[in-house]
Amino acid sequence: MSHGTSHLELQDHEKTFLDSNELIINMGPQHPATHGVLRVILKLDGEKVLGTECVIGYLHRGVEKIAEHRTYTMFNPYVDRMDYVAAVSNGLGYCESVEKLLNIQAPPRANYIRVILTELNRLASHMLWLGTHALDIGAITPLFYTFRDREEILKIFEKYCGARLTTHAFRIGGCLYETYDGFESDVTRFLKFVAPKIEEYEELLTTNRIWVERTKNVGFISAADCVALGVTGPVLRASGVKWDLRKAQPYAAYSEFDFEIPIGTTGDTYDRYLVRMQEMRQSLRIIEQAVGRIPSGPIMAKVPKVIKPPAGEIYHSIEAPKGELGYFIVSDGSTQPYRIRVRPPSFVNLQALDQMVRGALVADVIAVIGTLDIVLGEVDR
Amino acid sequence: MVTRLKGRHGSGIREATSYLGQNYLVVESTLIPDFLRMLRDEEKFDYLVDVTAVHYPEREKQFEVVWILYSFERNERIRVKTLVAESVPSVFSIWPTANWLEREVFDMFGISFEGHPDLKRILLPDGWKGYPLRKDYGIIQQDNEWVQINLGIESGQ
Amino acid sequence: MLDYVTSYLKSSTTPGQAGDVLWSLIYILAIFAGLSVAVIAMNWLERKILAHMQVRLGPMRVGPHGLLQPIADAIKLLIKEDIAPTEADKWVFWMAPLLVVITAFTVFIVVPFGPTHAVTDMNIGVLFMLGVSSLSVLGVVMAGWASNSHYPLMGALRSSAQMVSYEIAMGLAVISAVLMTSLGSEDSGTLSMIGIVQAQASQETWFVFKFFPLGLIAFFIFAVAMVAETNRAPFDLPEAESELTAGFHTEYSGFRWSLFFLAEYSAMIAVSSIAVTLWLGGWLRPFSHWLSGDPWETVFSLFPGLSFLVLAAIAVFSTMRMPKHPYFKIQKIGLGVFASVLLLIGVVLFLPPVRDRVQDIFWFVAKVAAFMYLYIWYRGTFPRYRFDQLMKVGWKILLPMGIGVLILTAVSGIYF
Amino acid sequence: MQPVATTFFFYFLSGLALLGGVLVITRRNPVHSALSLILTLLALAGLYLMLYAPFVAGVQIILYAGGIMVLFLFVIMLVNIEKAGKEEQFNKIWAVGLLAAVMLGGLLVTVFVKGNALFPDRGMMLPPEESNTQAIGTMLYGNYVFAFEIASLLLLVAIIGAVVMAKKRI
Repeated sequence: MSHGTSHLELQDHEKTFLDSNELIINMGPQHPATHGVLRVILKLDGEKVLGTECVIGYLHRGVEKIAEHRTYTMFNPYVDRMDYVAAVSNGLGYCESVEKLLNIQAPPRANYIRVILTELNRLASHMLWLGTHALDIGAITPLFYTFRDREEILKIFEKYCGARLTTHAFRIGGCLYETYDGFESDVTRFLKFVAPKIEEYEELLTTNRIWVERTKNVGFISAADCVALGVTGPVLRASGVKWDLRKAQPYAAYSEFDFEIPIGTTGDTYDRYLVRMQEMRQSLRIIEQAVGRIPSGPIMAKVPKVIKPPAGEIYHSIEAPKGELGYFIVSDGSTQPYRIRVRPPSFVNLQALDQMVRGALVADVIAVIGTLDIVLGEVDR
Repeated sequence: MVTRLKGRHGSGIREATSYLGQNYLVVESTLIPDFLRMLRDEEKFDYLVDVTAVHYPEREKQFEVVWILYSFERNERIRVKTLVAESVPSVFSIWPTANWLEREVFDMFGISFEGHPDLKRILLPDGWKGYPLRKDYGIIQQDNEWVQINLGIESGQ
Repeated sequence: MLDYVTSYLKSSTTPGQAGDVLWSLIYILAIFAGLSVAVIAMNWLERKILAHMQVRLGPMRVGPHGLLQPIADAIKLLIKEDIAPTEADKWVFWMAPLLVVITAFTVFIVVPFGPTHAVTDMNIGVLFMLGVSSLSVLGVVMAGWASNSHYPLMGALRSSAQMVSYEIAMGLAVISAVLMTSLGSEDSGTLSMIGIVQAQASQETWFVFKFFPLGLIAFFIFAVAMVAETNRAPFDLPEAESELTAGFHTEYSGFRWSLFFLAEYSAMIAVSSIAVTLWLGGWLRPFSHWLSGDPWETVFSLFPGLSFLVLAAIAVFSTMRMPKHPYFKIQKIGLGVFASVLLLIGVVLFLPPVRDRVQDIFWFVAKVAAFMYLYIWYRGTFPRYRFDQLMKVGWKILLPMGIGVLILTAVSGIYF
Repeated sequence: MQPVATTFFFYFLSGLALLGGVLVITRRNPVHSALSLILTLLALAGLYLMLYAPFVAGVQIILYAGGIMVLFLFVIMLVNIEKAGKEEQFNKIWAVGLLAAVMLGGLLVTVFVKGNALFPDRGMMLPPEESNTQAIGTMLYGNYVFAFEIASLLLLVAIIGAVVMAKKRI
């Protein structure tokens, strides 16, 4: 959070009698299109963006500090509060990291449940992204459609673990809850329900001329720039890099499923839109395969009563809906982690905003913020 | 790979081990920007995943700065660590992504990165005193003065 | 006295032309009241229709099916604190909404709801409407500038550029329709709103079908330009919510904001009236030449009453569907009363003297209502254009099309 | 149509036009000046209407009040007004301004005094109200077609000039 000088302040020699050239505009922290409390300072020439500066930290809660004062088990619910629209993914990443540190394996049944819930969560996250992104660009209707369908996912979460948003569904070593009766049929029913709905979203937007004009060739970023800026997730894939941690370094039970990594070609906003739409279909495929063959067996590995990992450190990352979500955990052999570092995808991806909108128009800034799919809870932690 | 690196940098690489299947190198802080540049250019670790730090107050050089690297080509991660007292060269010129990551480390630990273009606080307000992720910073501690001046309340707790 | 009042009913001209001050005043008041009611109804309808397009219910709490919601909103807006930014230019800030409202209402002086149902008929009617409605952009610009804030200023800049650009395409489309008025056997060209409709009556076709597809293209250009002119989706850039928070009226609140709201909706009705008058035959009923003759006249004159009966039937049906719970008793009674009011209006509209005088107004209003539905539909369907794309559509597509249509219409007028 | 209260409206509109004109040159804030100018233009439109020239009145509103003045405001809004007020005005050519004013005043007085002699009342025929627009069209494309085309050429040159000047920056 920066209250002082910004490099975007007008220099004295830039101020002229006709101050029609540069305009500094403050977008946010209270702005309908910044998805929370993001503040973007824009330097404009008319409507053209000359530069941006993101001011973040309004939602900083010191998650990493809190972690050092909680036991490994107690910290688990906190991670749900980072990317709150994809809480299940956060939980999965954390639990797997600690399991790795303890050198234990979650049982296969737990892994299947984890995959199903995480993919459902990816769907929910992408749906929320689609609705808000379309709303930012001015199409108000898709928002209500996606929220209607996201509701069905949240209902499944609620039935499974009692919570809808910050689920805290997994525990270190597996899952706490056995699937409820009818879980599989609920999920199957949902799959049947949602497949045509995704077609419906595409019908509303994919060939809509205004939508195409607003998103094609907007917010372009090349694969090389993505790598240099550490941008991951759908944004990287839309630039043509076929890289998905679920395939590259499979975790949970992902190695057992057949799915594809959709990639884009140009790396503009429209490509990112198409990639995410395809990802939603791939998620459906994964869930469909997983739900048919959930193995029987225990859902919890043998975990010591008091979790006390040996001294050492670990970095483990998963493919969250937004990109690579990593946990770097340093243990000193006590019950509390010595240091936990969360590698947040939204934070790193947001850094690319400046490069993506330079030279574009104000309206494009909104489109690009939307297409980066950031959650401020995760950016600020 | 490790032997190759050791051959070139000799004693600069203090330690090269693997724990739970993950590799890491501990190197002298004097090697820092060049060694990382070499890792990117020659060993194809082209993606800087994260920059972070760990605080060990009892040590002489109290911070351990960690760079987590990934190579798309090899599908392999490596962690490079170094011990520093309070400043370390910036890798912004190698990976632009280090910009915000280093700012966050500076914000939380007070480690200054030499050569960083715009090193200032990122998550906390500019005028804030103290570096929260240091071990000597209490969990409910805060900059009361800042809170009183800027928010007009006695305490944020 | 009574003679004086009834004398007009038999007159064949508008009160303005007859120089009849009393009736002019009555007409002005009636239009003012009718317009206010229309805006309120439009507010409710927009929410309801949009809601149903978006799989939700819309207002349901204030009154049965939210019927009283616009009234509740109006009261809320009236008693809200009226905030003016400290750095604002108070005088201009105060003038802007007034100017917008005045221009939005003034254009209705020449809107012909029927051959005699207009306050007056000017021989520059169309020009007057375009001119006065083009003044409303001044109010927008004043509002944006006077707020002394960045977002309103950008909204004002966008809207002034947008409105001036689309006015040109709009004007060209209008001229091609005006050209058509001179093509009848006994017509000479006219700019008068009533004259234009009469020309369509005497040429036995609506201008939208004239020289097919030239009339249709001109109508299409106008239909696009009028959406841009009124700052509605997908051309709502001056108030683009997700970009400029609320554009030029970001700093307005309470009553002054509601004036902008009122002006926006009456401007929508005004430009729709122009479109209806110029291309869709104004007050003429559909098929007035194919299905003419006595039985058809009677059949078509029954439509106003029938439509109200249908509305009443819907209201009755909703009343029956209300839950049986005593909690809904008041709502049920309210909806029942509403249904019976609609029924009463419907029955009154069947009385022959009323029927004859009202059917012109009915057809005009029905056509305008279709445009209003289109406005809502656009809003529910389209994303927003970006500013440069908007300009591209205006200058590179609509303007050349307008010029082409104008030339082709002139050529067709000479040779066919 | 019977004219209603002609004298009253003449003085009312003239008063408005004059008031607007005075405000244009006395306001320090350019936006206020521009708005006053719009008032003057609207009052003039009213006066045209009283002269049975409704078409000219309509065009006056569309072009001047609705079009040109909007562009004026557009430009003025982009100027930082607070700073513009403090800026030293460098083109204070009082003498020339005074001279122009005196000459214009002299002309007005001359016309007022010798009015009838200069413009003899030839029993000017007002075109019938109905065909006012047509009459203007016939005149523009008949008698005055050359002047009309010259004017449009002039505007074309102005447009090209504006484009060239604006393009320089891009």
